Amino acid sequence: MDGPHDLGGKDGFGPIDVTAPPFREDWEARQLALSKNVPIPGGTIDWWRHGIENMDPATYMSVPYFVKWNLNEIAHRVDQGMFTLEEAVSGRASQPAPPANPASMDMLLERLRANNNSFSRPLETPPSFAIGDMVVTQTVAVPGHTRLPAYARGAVGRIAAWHGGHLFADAGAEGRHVVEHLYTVEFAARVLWGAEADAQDTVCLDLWEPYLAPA
Amino acid sequence: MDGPHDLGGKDGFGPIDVTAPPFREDWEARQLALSKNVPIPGGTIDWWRHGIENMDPATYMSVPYFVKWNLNEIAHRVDQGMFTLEEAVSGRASQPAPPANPASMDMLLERLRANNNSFSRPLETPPSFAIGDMVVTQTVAVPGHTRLPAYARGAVGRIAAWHGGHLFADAGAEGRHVVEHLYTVEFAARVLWGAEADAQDTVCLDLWEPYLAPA
Amino acid sequence: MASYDAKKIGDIHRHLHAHMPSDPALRIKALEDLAVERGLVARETIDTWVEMYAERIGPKRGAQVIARAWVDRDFYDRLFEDAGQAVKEFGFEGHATEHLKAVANTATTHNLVVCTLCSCYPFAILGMSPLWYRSAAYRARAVKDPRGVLEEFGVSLPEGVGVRVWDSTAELRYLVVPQRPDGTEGWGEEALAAIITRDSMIGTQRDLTLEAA
Amino acid sequence: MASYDAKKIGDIHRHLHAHMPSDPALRIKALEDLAVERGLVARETIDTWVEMYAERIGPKRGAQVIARAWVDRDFYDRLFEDAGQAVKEFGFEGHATEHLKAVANTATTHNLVVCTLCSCYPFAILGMSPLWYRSAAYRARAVKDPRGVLEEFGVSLPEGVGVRVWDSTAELRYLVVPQRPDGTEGWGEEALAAIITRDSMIGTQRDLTLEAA
Repeated sequence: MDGPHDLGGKDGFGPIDVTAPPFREDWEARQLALSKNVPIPGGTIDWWRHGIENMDPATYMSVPYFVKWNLNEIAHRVDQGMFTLEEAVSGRASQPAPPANPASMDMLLERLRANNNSFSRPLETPPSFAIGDMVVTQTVAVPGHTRLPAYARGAVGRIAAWHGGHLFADAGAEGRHVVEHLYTVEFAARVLWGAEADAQDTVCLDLWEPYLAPA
Repeated sequence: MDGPHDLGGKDGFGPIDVTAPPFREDWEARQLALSKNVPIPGGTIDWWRHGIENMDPATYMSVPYFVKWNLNEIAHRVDQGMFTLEEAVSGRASQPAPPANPASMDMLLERLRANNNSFSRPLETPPSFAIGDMVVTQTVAVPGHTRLPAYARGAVGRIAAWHGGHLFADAGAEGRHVVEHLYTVEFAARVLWGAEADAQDTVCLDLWEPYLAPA
Repeated sequence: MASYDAKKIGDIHRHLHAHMPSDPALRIKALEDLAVERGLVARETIDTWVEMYAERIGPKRGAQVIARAWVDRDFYDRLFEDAGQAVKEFGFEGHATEHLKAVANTATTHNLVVCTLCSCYPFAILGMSPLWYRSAAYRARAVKDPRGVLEEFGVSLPEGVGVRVWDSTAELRYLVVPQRPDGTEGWGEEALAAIITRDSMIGTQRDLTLEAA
Repeated sequence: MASYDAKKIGDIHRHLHAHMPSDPALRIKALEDLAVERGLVARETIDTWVEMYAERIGPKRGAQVIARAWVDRDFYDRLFEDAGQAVKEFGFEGHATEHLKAVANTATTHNLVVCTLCSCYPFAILGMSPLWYRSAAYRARAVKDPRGVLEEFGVSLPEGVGVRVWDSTAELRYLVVPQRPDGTEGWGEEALAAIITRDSMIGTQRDLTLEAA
């Protein structure tokens, strides 16, 4: 989808606040902690991302980062029937449950370590491209979730690395388990941005095989 | 520029409020009246548009339409040195002037009629394309103002009409007076949006010759 | 002198948005007060202009033009030859009509008008655009999903009808000429004009009814 | 069960944003209160996690890894062979490190990391990302105008240095390995780790100084 999240190369944003810290407000760190510690029964990482992508674009552009997380964590739990809309809006449980047991620092450190999920999967079919091959990316946006940014559509680049089979994001956002070859593709900046770009510069993206065709 | 204004084909906006009237609030109509009746000494229509395009994208996406006009009318008058930033923010003149004379309804109706500006200009050089020719549009965004939307970049279409020489928007936004041939170019919807689109549908855009190359 | 400096105008925009009162009504009032105090416009002129747009300028103008084209074949030809000139026969020329182009719906084509890059509209002939025409949703969707948009307006196209979307990217402006409905044979211009709606001239309505708009 | 229905999740988002209190702090509190009342998490767990991110997880982890690579050639090779495995030697694996890839700055290449589509970041090795990394401005500009971005961070590249921007579009995450500065010959891992900054591991800093970060 051509959503508001697809920001690469978009203009008009002005200067970067280069001194900004990770957190400015207590609620930001608490939202991160909630996201990592309130269980969510189902879904995939890309379906989670697709939830954020489907926020109203005006909301996406104007609310703080961790408010997007907050809205999305709630939205997914409502989608799964875990919370009702009324509970979410009021912050009050319709049926309270016995309190959860607190986790210790050691347990949380262990939980963090266990969070290193692998997205690599075996794949029988050989890769269609070899390192050094020139490829061209899809020209048209797909209707759903995709990880090919708009700025890299219809562009010719070079296969810089091959990572074997990885779970395919586009399918993951639909709850389907599909494995595709993943590559790093390097694009000359001038191919993407025209003559304004520096001839020495390149942009590397990690792209699945269905995004690519021989150039 | 790839600004927030370039909305064609972007996803995630949800349903349209099909019953919305022209104005909901008094201040909307008053802003329209201010835009049309407070003189602005210089500039071009495309420099005016480029001002709106250079609003912060979050502001562009979240404020009402006539607030964008309001900000832009003020911004351009500040840019020209007609208002100071302090005057604009406070709404108070640092040096009041004698009041303007009210205009009658007849004068305003006459003013509206006189507002039918022509953008057509003579052009010695013959057009490069004839009706029926296939053309391909520029693939890369230009840094400044342009009227080739992102969704129609790098697309093949057919010349459907030729309108002679018109003032070129991209140059107008830089205060330059340049005349270029203007065409209506018709694109099959499937060329722009892929197989999801209806094979019968087309999209027509009015595009200047510098946007186009032979297909 | 205009600076034609994109960075400068962007910085001014950022400053204004950060420092002006957040209530839109107060923002517009600030500009009006300043312009009046500076003697650039009289408050009565603003009142009169608002009255003009409410009472004198509006889609009834476009409807009159189309009604005449339905009954007068010569005018029909002039309208499709150069609509910007044709509307001058009514004195309706003005803001954004000089390069007006009429596009006709037929049994196999439906026309839909949008401006994806801003909100261009033939103001002097149709009045102020409806809010939805200026909405991000309409601007984004009309070019990519015209059939979905039309459905939200209650329009389902018969089989065999293609949509032609007009994105107003230059200074041409578009006026959709809807099909004259059956049952209006012999009607005069005034009666015909009364059934022509604003939405039908933008293309978000296809079939006119015999009741006054 | 997740619905995997984009329209449904968009409608829920719209409802929530329209009906929840506008103050961000109250929004986060509403989720926390609800989760606690429902017995899904203990409030103390949230407190402890916040403490963990403040004190235990952060760029000092990445700095330790890079310092070792500077002094231990075998570890250097393992890091560039598979950084996700290499960080396990420190017990630093976790959120978004399994497919970690180290990329080295050289005399002719400068690396810069971004995620244009969301804000992917190797959290367990660098801690929470700085706000600017998640900002629309950085995400938009890093790929198109990396030299302009670097200038705002005070970095001007010497002639002959090309920028390689890494847009984190899949589950690989990138760790920039800065150049070891002159004057650190013979330093131990701890002293070296102390001068390696977070920004140098993202690529918005190029030259390290001999003072502690």
